[in-house]
Amino acid sequence: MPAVADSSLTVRVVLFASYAEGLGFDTLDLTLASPASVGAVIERLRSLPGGQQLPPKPLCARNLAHAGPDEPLVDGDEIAILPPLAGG
Amino acid sequence: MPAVADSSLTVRVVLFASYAEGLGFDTLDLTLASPASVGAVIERLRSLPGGQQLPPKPLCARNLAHAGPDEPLVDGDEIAILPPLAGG
Amino acid sequence: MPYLTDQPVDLGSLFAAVQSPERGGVASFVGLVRDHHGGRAVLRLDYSAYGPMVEAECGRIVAEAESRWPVAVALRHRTGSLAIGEAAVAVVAASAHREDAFAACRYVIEEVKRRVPVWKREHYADGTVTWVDPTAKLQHA
Amino acid sequence: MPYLTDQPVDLGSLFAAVQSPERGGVASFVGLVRDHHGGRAVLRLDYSAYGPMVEAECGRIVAEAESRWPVAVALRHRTGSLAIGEAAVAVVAASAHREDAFAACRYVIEEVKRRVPVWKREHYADGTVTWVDPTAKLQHA
Repeated sequence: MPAVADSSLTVRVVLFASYAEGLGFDTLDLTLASPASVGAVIERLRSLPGGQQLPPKPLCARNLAHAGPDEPLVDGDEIAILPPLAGG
Repeated sequence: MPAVADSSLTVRVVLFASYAEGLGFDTLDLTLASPASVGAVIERLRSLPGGQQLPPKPLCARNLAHAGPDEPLVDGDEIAILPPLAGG
Repeated sequence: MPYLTDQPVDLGSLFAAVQSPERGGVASFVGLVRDHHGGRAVLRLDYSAYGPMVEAECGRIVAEAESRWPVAVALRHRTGSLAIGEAAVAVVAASAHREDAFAACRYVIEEVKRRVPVWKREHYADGTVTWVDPTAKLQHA
Repeated sequence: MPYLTDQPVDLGSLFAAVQSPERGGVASFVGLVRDHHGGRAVLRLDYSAYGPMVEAECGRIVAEAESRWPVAVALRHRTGSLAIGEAAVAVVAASAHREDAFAACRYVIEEVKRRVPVWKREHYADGTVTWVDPTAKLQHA
């Protein structure tokens, strides 16, 4: 009986600009089996209606800092999926 | 009887900042045997009272453009002797 | 003062924030909304931003510049609807040495473009509206 | 507009002179009177200049920058008596590409320092007054 089998975590997903338009929402609370990484959020979003417009490896941020797909999630994290940046 | 022997030219010499203070004047009309170059102006100035404070090769300008000591003079030129520049 | 603002960027107040009697060189960069992009006439731009991350990332960039060079840096990025010619971003770097001021100013604007989560939607003269994707083609500003 | 002025340098008017809807990047440099020099406290500075040559040489420098990069450049240098913190020189370069704006701005300030006939007399806190000679020792601004 592995200790992590029945544990889960919930993260707040935030979308912006073209991604928010494509998926039709800008925030979503997502519950995933623990442990999970940023990449698991992408996978789940891409399985949603309109989710195929997300690239397989979009720019992501975890708790307001850029994060790669392997970065592990902690319950309560804010995970942002960022369209190509166009500031300046 | 060389053609240039008795010809001469007059230039207006202008001095600035520490050089004007050292020599005690800021303009001087100087008549030199022709042909002559910017270097001849320096030589003459260095022979004047206080002139030894001028370096042998100060920064010079001829008619508002930087000029080296070998640049030839034309009657009516304005020759400026420039202390080390300190703009900006 | 927050890095992100929906009000016109006041360069004078950014200068005032970094000037001091021992910093004699002040380098700045201002990015303005241009009237064309990819050969198309642009009427105006809407900027949107991930506000809390803009604050966090701009803070990191400024801290990096101020630790790498002996400078004081001020930075401001606009959000909201901007007309042609309005300032979208401004960086001011002050130092005792102009080389450091230039280097820090350049670093900050490059990092802002690379790292700060801001997006812009361009309104073209032909009536179309597009989210700008700098990765889709070569683009300068 | 002359390059040399005995009035406070107005950065806004220099920006206005070079901004245009197709030039989205504006780099600038402002040199301010510092409160120290060579370890001595400075109270104020008197700038003097060879006015007609300042105009000619600044014109050449700006023309060089504008022919070397696709930029518009504005330049102003103060003369007369300046207090600590006042702007002694300001350069603004605007371009469609920020790399060009930075390069031109940097070129102009370096050439101004190297070529423009301006001198400064520093008034120190200890009562002495000296013509500044940047060739006499290492000096930055």
